[in-house]
Amino acid sequence: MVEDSYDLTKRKDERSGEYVPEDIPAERAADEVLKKVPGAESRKRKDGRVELNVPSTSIGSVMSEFKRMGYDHFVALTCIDLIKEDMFEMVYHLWSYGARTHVYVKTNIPREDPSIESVVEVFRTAVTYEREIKEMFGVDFPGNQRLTQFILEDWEGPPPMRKDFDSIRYVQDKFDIKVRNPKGLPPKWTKEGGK
Amino acid sequence: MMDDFKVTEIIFGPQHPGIHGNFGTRLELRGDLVYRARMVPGYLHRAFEKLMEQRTWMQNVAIVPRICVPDPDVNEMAYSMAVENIMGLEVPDRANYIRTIILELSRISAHLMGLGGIGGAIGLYTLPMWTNGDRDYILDLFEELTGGRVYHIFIWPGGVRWDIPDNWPRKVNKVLDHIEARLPEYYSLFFESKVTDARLKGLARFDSRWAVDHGVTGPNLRATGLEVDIRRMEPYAAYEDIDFKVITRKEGDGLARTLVRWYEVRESIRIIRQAVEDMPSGEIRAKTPPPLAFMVPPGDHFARVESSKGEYGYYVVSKGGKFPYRVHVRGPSFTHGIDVLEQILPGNEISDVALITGTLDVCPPDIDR
Amino acid sequence: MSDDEPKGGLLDQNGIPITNLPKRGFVRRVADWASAKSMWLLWYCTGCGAVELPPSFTSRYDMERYGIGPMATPRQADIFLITGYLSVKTLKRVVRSYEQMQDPKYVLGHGSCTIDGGMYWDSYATIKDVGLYIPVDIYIAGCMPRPEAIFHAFEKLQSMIKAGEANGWRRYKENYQYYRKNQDKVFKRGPDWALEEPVLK
Amino acid sequence: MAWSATTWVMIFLAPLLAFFLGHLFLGISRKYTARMHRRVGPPVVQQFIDVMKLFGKRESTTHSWVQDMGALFAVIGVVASILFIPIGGQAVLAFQGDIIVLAYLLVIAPLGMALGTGATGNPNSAIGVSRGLMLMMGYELPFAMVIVAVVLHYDTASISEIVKAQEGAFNWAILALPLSAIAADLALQGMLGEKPFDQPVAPAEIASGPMVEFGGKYLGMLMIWHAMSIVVEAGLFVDLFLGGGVIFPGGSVWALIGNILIWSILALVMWLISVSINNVFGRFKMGQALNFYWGVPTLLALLGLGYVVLSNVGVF
Repeated sequence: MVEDSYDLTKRKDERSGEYVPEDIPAERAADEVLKKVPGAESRKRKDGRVELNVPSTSIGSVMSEFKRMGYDHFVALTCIDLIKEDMFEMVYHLWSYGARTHVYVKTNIPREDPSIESVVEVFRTAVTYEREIKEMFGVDFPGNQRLTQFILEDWEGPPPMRKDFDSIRYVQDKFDIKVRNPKGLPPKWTKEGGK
Repeated sequence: MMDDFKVTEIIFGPQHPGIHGNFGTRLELRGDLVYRARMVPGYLHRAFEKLMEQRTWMQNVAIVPRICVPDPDVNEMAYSMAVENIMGLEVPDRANYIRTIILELSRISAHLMGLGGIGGAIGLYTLPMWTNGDRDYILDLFEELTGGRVYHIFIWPGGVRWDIPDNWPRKVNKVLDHIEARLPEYYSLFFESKVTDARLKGLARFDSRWAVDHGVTGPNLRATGLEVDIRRMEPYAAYEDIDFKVITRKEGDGLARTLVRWYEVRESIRIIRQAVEDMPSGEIRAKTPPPLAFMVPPGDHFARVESSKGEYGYYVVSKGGKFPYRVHVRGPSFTHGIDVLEQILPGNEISDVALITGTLDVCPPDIDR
Repeated sequence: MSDDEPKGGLLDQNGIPITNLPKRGFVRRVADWASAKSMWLLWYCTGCGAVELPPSFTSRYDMERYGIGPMATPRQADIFLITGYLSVKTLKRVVRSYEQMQDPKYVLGHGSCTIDGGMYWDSYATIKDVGLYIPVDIYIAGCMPRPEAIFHAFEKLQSMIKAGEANGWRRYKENYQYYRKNQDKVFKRGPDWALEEPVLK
Repeated sequence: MAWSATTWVMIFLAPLLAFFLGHLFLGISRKYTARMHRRVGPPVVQQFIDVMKLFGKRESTTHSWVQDMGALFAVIGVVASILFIPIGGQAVLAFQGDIIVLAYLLVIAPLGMALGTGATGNPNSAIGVSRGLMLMMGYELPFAMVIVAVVLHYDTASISEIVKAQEGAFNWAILALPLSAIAADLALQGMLGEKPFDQPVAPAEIASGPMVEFGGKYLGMLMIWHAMSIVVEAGLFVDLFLGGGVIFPGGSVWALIGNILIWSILALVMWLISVSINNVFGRFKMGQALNFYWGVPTLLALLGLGYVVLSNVGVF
């Protein structure tokens, strides 16, 4: 990964102009995206928000569509390890300051050498989220220049946030501390978290 | 001109008086100017999200406030809101009012500490002495209500753990009067001095377009002129029926961010007074299953709270059962502390690095969790 | 118990012998009295307990009454406050700062996380017992000890220094191999760490 | 030339007095600052205990003998300059031109210390040293003009004679040369290294600048240097503008002790004024500090100098 350098002169002047959020409600935005993206379906959730399931290949176009319609606050990117379905579920959270609504964009990627196209070109905010998920889950994001080491240092083990990484066994052999109440949390439960 | 200076690399490391908390920066300097900055987080990483998957729903209430130290109640609130939404719990009104009071008290204490930090960064040690000294009275209020000075473990899914003692509102008003009387002194000490203008005016200025693109939220975004506040956009607790003003400034530089925080302390005092005054009576907890058998049906929800640093979000995923399946904490400093700082620091002097981090109010545990 | 286990005598909780200084002359006694009355903290907020330090420095509790104040760099500092848990990454910087400090130096462990990992007993990123890596003179109980507890620890440390019992720095130098073995198990030392083997002067 | 008895006494008394007064002033100012912070603050003798502790340290790491020299230079420089300061009207060495020598000696200590910090190789101390020298350029300009103005006004280049010339109730130099006095006080703020001009040792920016690598005995020496330089610089201002504290005429021992007492009190007042400014102001950036110093203080010093020249020529 080549580190992108920051040119001092460019940064000063290229941003100007007032920020005016348009207000397109979530349902209409979701319908417009459905028209453009084949294989996507949307669902109205219990808490009144819209949720989209899109194929992982079309994530870039979905993001730029939403940004065009005023959803330009990239809230967060979450990666959920569905170990039973052998999949990673990537959830992109978007928020529109105009429409004041939250949208979940969900997509699934396989668990073996997971990789999904980076959305840094559309949302600059995603660069740090992708960097953390690369380190914690091992998901690769081609197109993101900043996937360098983030939180862990000298870490040889597998990506620690995966469900199959048992932190209690790791603690016992690395810090040679006998876990004082092993019966407290039977390993069967800690391996997959809640069933 | 910039290239003929010798490039010195300084590790503005975790052990540095200018750094608030445990957070490192690799700076490449040309003379006194920062040419390139690389943030080195990770010193406070305790893997909360992994630990939360190994603890029951109620055990998490105890570990959750340990994430962000200056503003702990925000975590409890966001976690509880997410769980309540998945379970479909209806929080009674009185609990909502108590929650609002706690959140605003926590905001005042975090802002007072933040202002003190900015004063310390430019060498005005009188300001942190005053602000932290007055902040302690708020910690006394928390200690009397919840038993703990910093970590309260008081807001939990369904409401709050017990009712407020009778003379507590009177004490709250007494402390608020004291702080309200002290605020003009902070103003005259800090904001009316020429040195502060010289140091803060035009420091690390960005406009609202750039801020939204880089995920800036909270007081830092409001300082650029955009009137956005989660308490107004997506009201929670009792903010619907409390009238308050969303503070914004136009300039978007260090001085504007600090002023927004100073005015927000005054605004929070108004909010708390209204909440204490028309506090309804009634239940303080919704009907929830007993803590040991606390089962949450499958579902997921992203709950967000306006913390003193910005938008604080909890994305909780439950597959049913006694443990949460996945909890993702979206701390406000996750964007302020890494990408925003790395873009803003180049071009400033080394004497401004600690000050810019202070005006953005970066809280390192939000990044590492 | 391999050969580089600590030598005999009174042991602390990790089996490190607590050795008292040999007979102290008048000058050393006065120096200990002075270092008890003017203790300088290293300005390094290593963990979550550091949020109780601002109230201790500032107007309400005012640590400076005891002559205690924060100093900027390890060279100038005497006391190292391990405020709360230590992640592995922080431990590497803590050990490096500790070795840069001048003797006599004292370490205070804040909170239950320094004793046995506390609330993060099952976290892969935090160490479970500071005493294995650097010698700790006083542990303060509490999941973030309050300022009163911190001041009680300072008074206890002052009396220990005056009595000549606070010699964690001496234990570090005498049992350096023991500490070094534990440290190398947890983190790798960088090539530019100049200090090979601290010598007890 | 044979030295009189008082000179022999003053040779030993002046440095000890400076050492004692310097740490006493620091103790008082720490208590004074604490009161402004609304807190109790350390005991007044805290500064003595700090120095005792630093010299009681078992280990004092040094990177090279140049660092030792730096610390030694600092202390030697300040002890040398105390010999030229009339304390209570009585200076150890007094000759024509000693004010010029003193202006030199005041620069030796910071330069020596800069030499020492350069040897430590810590980038923070390198930046601190360059800031210290830049700041010195800032305040030396108005201060030099003030010295020239005072010398021209009393047309003598010896501080002792300047002090003698100010005897009597109402002819302190501060009344005769008010503009130069104000410029000198602004320069004093930079010489003492008090905010808004303490960029060289800014902890939040460069981790206490030059003192980064100084520990144990070496830090003790630097603290002695800092304490004694306060007495030297405040004392110099008292001698130049406040009549050198000479209230009781006559050469008796009691008069000397009385004058020394007055001189110390006046120096303490000057120090507390600069500490008061220190407590309510932040810290300028380096560029802003120089812009300030080459602005108002230099203008005031120029006006003071102009007034003196014109009054000599006879216009006033």
